[in-house]
Amino acid sequence: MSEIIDMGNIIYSYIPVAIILVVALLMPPLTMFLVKALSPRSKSAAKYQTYEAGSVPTGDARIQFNVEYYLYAIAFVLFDIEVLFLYPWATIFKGHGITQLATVEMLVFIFVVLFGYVYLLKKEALKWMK
Amino acid sequence: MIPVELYIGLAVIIFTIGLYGFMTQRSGIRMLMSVELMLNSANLNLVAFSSYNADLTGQVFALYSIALAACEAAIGFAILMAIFRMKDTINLDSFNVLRW
Amino acid sequence: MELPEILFNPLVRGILGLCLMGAIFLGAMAAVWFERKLSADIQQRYGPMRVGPHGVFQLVADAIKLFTKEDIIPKNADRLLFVAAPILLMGSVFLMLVAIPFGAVVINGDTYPIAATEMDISILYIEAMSSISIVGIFMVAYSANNKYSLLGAFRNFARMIGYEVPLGICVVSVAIMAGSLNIVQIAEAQSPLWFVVLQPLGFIVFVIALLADMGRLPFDQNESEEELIAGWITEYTGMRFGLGFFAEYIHLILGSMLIVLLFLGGWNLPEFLTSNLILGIILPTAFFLGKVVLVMLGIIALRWAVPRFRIDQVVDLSWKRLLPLSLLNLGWVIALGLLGV
Amino acid sequence: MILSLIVLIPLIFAALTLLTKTKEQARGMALVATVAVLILTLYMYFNFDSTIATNQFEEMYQWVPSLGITYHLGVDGIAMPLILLNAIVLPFLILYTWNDDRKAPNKFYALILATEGAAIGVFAALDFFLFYIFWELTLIPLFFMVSIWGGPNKHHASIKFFIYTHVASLVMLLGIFGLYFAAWDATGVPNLDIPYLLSQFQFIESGLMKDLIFLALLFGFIVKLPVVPFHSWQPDAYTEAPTAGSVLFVMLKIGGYGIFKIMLPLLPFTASPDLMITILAALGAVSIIYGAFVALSQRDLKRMIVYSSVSHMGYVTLGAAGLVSLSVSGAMFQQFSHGLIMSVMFMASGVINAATGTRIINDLGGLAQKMPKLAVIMVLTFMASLGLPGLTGFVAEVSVLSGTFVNLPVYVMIALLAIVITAAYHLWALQRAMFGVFNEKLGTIVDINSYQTLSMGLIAMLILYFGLNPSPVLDMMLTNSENIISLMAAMGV
Amino acid sequence: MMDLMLLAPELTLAVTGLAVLLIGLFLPVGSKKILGFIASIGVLAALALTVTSLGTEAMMFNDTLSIDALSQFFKIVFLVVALLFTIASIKYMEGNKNAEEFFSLGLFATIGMMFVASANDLMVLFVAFELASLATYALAGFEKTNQKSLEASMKYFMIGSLSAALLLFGISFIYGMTGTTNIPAIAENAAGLVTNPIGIVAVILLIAGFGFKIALVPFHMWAPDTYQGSPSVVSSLLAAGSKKMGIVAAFKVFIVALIALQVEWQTVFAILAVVTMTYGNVVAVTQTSVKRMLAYSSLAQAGYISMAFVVLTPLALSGGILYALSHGFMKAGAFIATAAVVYMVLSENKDTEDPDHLDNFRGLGRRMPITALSMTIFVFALAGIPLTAGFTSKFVLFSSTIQAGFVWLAVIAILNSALSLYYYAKIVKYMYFLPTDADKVSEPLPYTIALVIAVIGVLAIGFWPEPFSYWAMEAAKVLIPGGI
Repeated sequence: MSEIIDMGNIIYSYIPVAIILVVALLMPPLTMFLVKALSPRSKSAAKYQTYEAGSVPTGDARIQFNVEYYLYAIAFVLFDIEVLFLYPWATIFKGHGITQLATVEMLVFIFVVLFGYVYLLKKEALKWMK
Repeated sequence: MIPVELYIGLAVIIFTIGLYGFMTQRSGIRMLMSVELMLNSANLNLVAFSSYNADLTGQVFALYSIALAACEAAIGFAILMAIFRMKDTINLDSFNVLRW
Repeated sequence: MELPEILFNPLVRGILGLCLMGAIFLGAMAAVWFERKLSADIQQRYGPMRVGPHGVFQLVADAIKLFTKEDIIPKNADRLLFVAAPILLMGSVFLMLVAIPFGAVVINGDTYPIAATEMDISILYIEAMSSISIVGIFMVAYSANNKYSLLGAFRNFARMIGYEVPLGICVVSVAIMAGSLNIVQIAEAQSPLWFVVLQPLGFIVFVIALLADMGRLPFDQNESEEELIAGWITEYTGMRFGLGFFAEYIHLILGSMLIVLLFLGGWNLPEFLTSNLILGIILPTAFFLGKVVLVMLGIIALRWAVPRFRIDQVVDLSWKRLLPLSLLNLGWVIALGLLGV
Repeated sequence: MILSLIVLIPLIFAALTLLTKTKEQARGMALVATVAVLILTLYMYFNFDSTIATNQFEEMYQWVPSLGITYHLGVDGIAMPLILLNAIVLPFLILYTWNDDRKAPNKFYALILATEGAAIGVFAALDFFLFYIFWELTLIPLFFMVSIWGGPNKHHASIKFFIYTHVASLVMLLGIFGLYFAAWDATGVPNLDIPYLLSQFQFIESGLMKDLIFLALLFGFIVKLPVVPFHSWQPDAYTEAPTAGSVLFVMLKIGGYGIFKIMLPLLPFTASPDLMITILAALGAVSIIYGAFVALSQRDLKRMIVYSSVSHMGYVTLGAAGLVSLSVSGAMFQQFSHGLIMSVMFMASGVINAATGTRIINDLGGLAQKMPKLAVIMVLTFMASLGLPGLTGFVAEVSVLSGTFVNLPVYVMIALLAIVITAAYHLWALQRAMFGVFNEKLGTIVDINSYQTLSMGLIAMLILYFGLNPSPVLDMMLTNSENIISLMAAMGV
Repeated sequence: MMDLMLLAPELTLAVTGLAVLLIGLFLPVGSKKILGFIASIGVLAALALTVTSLGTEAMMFNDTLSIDALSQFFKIVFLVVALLFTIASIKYMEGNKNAEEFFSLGLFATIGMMFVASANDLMVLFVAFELASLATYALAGFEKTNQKSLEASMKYFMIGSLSAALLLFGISFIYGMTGTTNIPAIAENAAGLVTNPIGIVAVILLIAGFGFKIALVPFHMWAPDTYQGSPSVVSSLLAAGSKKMGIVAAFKVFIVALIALQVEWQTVFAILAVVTMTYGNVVAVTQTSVKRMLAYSSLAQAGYISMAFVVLTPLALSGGILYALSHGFMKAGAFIATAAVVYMVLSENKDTEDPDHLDNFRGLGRRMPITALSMTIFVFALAGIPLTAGFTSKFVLFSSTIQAGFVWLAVIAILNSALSLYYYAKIVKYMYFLPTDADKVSEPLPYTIALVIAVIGVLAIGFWPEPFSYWAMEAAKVLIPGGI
C-alpha cells in the first residue's frame, strides 16, 4: 500500500452501490403499490387471522429465545470476529515480503482459536439441546 | 471530500445517543446495546481520523476495538443469562441487594 | 484498443448494475423454470407443460397471478416490520450483486470484468451483504407473529451462525492463495490452476456452507414445507411472497457464481482462445455462465437427492465437522504458501 | 551497642512473652527483661558523663540512604533520666502486678514490655524516622492495654486516646516533613537526622514556614504531654486503663521530652520567639490552674490523681517557657519526679480499688486502720505531689517557679494560686480516704501484699532520696539546660 | 531483532493459563486441586523472571511495548497480587467443577494488567486493559447462583464497559488530533491537542474512563458493590490488581502522553483526590460489612495515590508507585483474610446471610489466630502505622506533597489517614476484644500461606524500604525523566 488509502477511488467504487441501493429500496414498495392497484379487495375477519394449521390461534407467538441460542450466538460472534483478524493478514501473505514473525504469530493466534474451540467442545457448549 | 468535522459530529451524536440510552435504560440488553453504540461511534472516529491522517493505525485500532466489543458483548450476555436464570428478568433495578 | 473512458464512469457502471439486475431477474425466472423441470425429470414427471413450449412461460403466468392476488397483512402482525422486511431481503441480494462480476471480456489480452463496481474488499462486502438477508428473514417471521414463522426464523438463525464461520475461513483460505480480497483478482489468480484442485477440502466445506447460507436443501429447515408450512414466510401472500421467493432464487444464482469465481476458475481461458476480439468478448463470459448454470443445476439436483437434516444435525455438522475441517484447510493453505505454491 | 540492647531487649522479650502459656512464665519473662534493662541502664548511667551536653553512647547505621534515613541512637542529659525512670519503675511495676489474676497475662506483660521498649526507643532515637516509628509504636500497646483490660468505658476511652494522639502525631509528622524538606531543598541531600535537622532549622528563609513547622511539632508534643486544652483524652484513658496501664502512661514522658529536646533548640530561630514563649507559658499556667481546680471537684480518687497530673504537666511547659537554666532543668526534673510520684499514686489507687471495690472518695474512709502500710506510702507520695520540701515534687516546683519568675512573673503568679488548691485537694482526699471513721460498708479489707509493699515502698524511697539529693539526675539536666540557654543567649533571645 | 525473553513472564503466564484450562477439562472434579498449584507455580515463575529482568530496558514490537523500570515494577505488583490470589484460591476453589476457568481467568487478567504496565501505545494499552477487565468481569460473577456475586459482576460489567467506551472515544480524539497512538509520540505532537478544544474533551473522557477503573469519586459507585459482592479472593484481585492497572494506565496516558495538557487535568485530579479520599474514609466508618469497608478504604487509598498526579515530582510519583506495591500487599492480604473468615463462616453454616459481617470477626483472635494477626497487620498498615508498608509509602507520598508545596493537600490526606484509623481499629476491636463463645477453628493452609506472604511483604517494605523505594524512584524517572 504505497499511497496509504485512496479515498477517491473508494468513494467512486461505491457510487454504483448507492444507485443500486436506491433502486433496491424502491422496488419492493413500488411492486406492492402495483399489487394494490391490481388486486381485488374483500374484507373477512378470518382472512386476517394468523395461520395456525386451520385452528383458532392461541397465545402469542413471540416467545422468548431458548437460552441455547444465545450460547450459539456468543460463540458465533467470537469466532466470526476471530476470522476478521485473518483477513488483513491473508491479503498480504503472498508476495508482500511478510515476515516470518507475522506468520508465526498468526499460527499462534489460530492455535489459540483452536484452543478455545476445543474448550467449547469439551464443555459441551456446542451441544444442541442438552 | 467530506470534511472530517462531519464524521466527528456524527460520532458525537451516536455517542450521545448511546450515553443517553445507557443512562435511561434499565434493561440489561438495552444498556449493552447502548454501550456498543458508544464503542462504534469511537470506531467511526478512528476510521475517519485514520483516513484524514493518512495513517493506518486508526483502522487497525478499529478492528481491535470491534473484536473487544464482541468479547464484551459475550461476557455481558453470559452475565445477563445467569441473571435471567436466577431472577427471570433482566431489569437491573431488580438487583439491589448490595446497599449500605 | 482501449475501452472508452466513459465506460469507467461510476454512473455508467451504476446503469450497468441496473442492467445486471434485470438480467438476474430473468435468470431467476429461468432458475425457477429449471428447478421445476429438473425436479419433475428426477421424479419422472413432466412438470409445467401448458404455458408455452415446455411451460417456459409458466413463470410469466405465475407473476401475473401474484400481482393480482390480494395483499393480506394479519391483524396481529407488526405492520411496519411486515412491510419493511421485503426491502431488506431484496436489498441484500441486489447489493450483493453489485460487486459480483457476471463474466469478463478480453480485449487485446486485457481482461475487463463485467461488474457494476470493483472494490478492493469485494469478497468481504459480498459476505456482509449476504448476511443482511438473515435480518430480513427474522423481521418477516417476527412481524408475522406466527408460531411456524418464528420457529423457522429461529432455525434460520441457528443455521446461519453455524455456517458463517466455516464460510469465512474458507474465504480466508482463498484470499491467502489469491493474495487479495478482490473477487476479480481472486478469479484471475486461478488462471492456470483452479483453486478446487489446490484445496479440494476447502471447496467441499465452502459449498456445503454456502448451501446452508442460501437455505437450499438439505438445509432448508427454515422453510420445511412439510412441518412448518414454509416456515418464516408462512404469513406472506401474493407478491409479498413472490418477492421473498425471488430473493431466494437470486441468492441461488449469486451463490453459484461465487462458487465458480472462488474455486472453479471464473472466466479464465487459455490465451489462444481469447486472442481473437470477438472470441475474447464472448468466450470468457460464456464459459463462466456455463459453469454457473452447471453448478446451479447441480445444486437443484441435490435437492432431490438428499433428505433434509434435522436442525440439531445441521448445527452439529457445522460446529463439529465443518469448522475443524475449514481450519484444517486453512492450515493446508498456509503450509502450501510457506512451501511457495 | 548498649543503647540498642536497652531498646531491643524489651521488644524481643515482648514477642517471647506473647508465646508463653501461663501467668508464671509471662511475669517471670517480663521481670527478667525489665531487670536486664535496669542493669544495663544503670551501667550506662554510671558511665554517663553528666558534665557535657552532647549525645553519648551514639550508634549510627545507614538504613534507607535514598531518603536519608539512618538508624541513629544516642542519649544526652535530657533523655538519660527518662530512660532511667523507665528502667527503674518497670521492674517494680511487674512486681506490683505479681499476684494479680487477669485474663491473658501473656499479652498483658508483652504489652508492658513493648511500651517500655518503644518509650526508651523514643528517648534514644536520634533520627526523626526512628523517632516517629517509636512514637507511634507507643500508641498501639497502650491502646490495647486500655481496650482489653480497661474499665467499663474502655472502648470509648481507648478510641479517644488513639484518635487524639494519632492526629497529634500526624501533625507532628507534617512538621518533621517541613523540616526535612527545607533542609533537603537547601542542601540537596535528604537527611532525617535529628541534630542535623535541628541545626538546619535556622537556615529556613520563610518565617511563616518556620512558625508552621514549630507549631506543628509543638502540637504533637503538647497533646501527648498533655496540656489544657488538648488534654481531654487523658482523664478517660488514664482512668479507664488498668493500674499498670496508667503507670505506663505516666512513664511515657515523650511529650515533655520532645519539648526539651526538639522545641527548645528551635525556639530562638522561629520568626516570633516571643509569641511561642507566650504560648508555652500560657498553656503551662492554664494547665496548672485548670488541673488543680478540676482535681478539686473530682469524686473519683483516680480521676483526681489524673487531673493533678495535668496540673503537674503544666509546670513542665511553664518551666520550659521560663528559659533560664534553673527553670528548664526544674521542668525536666518535674518530669522525672512526676513519673515516680504518679506511679506510686496510681498503684495506690489501684490497690484501694482492688481492696474496696470503689474509688469514690466519699465511699472510702478510715482505710489507714485496715491498711497501715499503704497509708504510710500514700501519705509520703501525696506530700511529694503537693510539693512538701524534702521530696522530689518540691525540688521541681521550686526550681520551675523561681526560675520562671525572672522572665515571666505574671504566669508564675497565676501558677502560685494553684499551689493552695493543690494542697487542698491532696489533703482533703487523703483525709477522707485514709483517715477518719472506717466505712463499715466496705467489709473486710486486707493490707497490701508484700510484692506491692516492696514495689511501692521502694519507689517511695526513691522519691525521698531524690528529694533530698537531686543532683544525680539534676546535674545532667542542668548541663543540658545551660547548653540550651547559652545557645539562646547567643541568639539574643 | 528483539529478544522474546523479555516477554518471558507474560508468555509463562499465558502458557500456564492455557495449560490450566486444558488440563482442567480432562480432570475429574476431585483432582482439580492441582490446577491451583500449577497456576501458583506459573505465577511464581513469572515473578522470578520479572525480578531477574529488573533493570533491563528495551522496546518491542515497533515500539508498542516498552520494558523499563516502571513496567517491571508494576508487573511485580500485579504478579504479587496474582500469586496471593492463586494461592488463596486453591482453598476457595476446592471441589468446584469450574476451577480451571477460575484460575485461567485470573491468569489472563494478570497478563492483561502486565501488558498495560508495559504498553507504550494506546492501542496495546486499550486492548490489554480490556483483556484484564473482561477476565475480571467473569471472575466477579463466578458464583453463578449467588445473587450478590451476580449483581456485583453485573454492576462492574456495566460500568466497566461504559468506561471502556469513554476511554476509546477519548483515545480516538487524541489519535485524531496527534495522528499517532504511540504514547511518547503523542507527547511530541501534542501541539494540536493544546490548541483544540477537542483536547479538553478528550482529557475529560479519559479522566472519566480511568476514573471508573480506579474508582475515583464520583465514578466509584460500582466499586463498593462489586468488592462486597464478588468472591473475596476476586475482590483482592480487583482492589489490589485491577485498580493498580487503572493507575499505571493513567500514569502513562496523562503524565507521559498528555503532559502538555497538564494544567487542565492536574486541577481535576486534585479535586478528585481530595473528594475520593474524604468520601471513602467517611463512608467506610459506617460500614458493617468488612468487604464493603475495605472497598471504601480502597477508594480512599486510590485518592491518596491520585495525589501523585497533582504533585508530579519524581519523589511523589515514586511515592505513588510504592504505594501501589504496598497497597497490593495490604489490600490483597486484607481481602484474603476476609476470604478465610468467610470460608470459615460458610463452612459452619452454609446459608449465612452476610458472611463478611463484622460480627463474624468477633473473637477471631482466638478462633483463627494467624488470620487475625495478619488482618491486624494489614489494617494497621492501611492506616499507616510505622514499620509497615503503608507507613513507608505514605511517608514518601505525603512528604513529597509537602515538598512540592501542596501543604493543604497533605494536611487533608493526613487528617484522612487519621480518620481511617478509626474504622480499621474497629476491625481489630472486633477481632480481639469482643467476646464470642464460638470455638477455635483450624485455619485453611492455602489462605494462611497467602496471608503469610502478604505479611512478609508488608513488613519487608516497612522495615527495609531501601530497595523498594529505589526501584519506585527508577520507575518514576521513566515517567518524568528530568522532573518537572
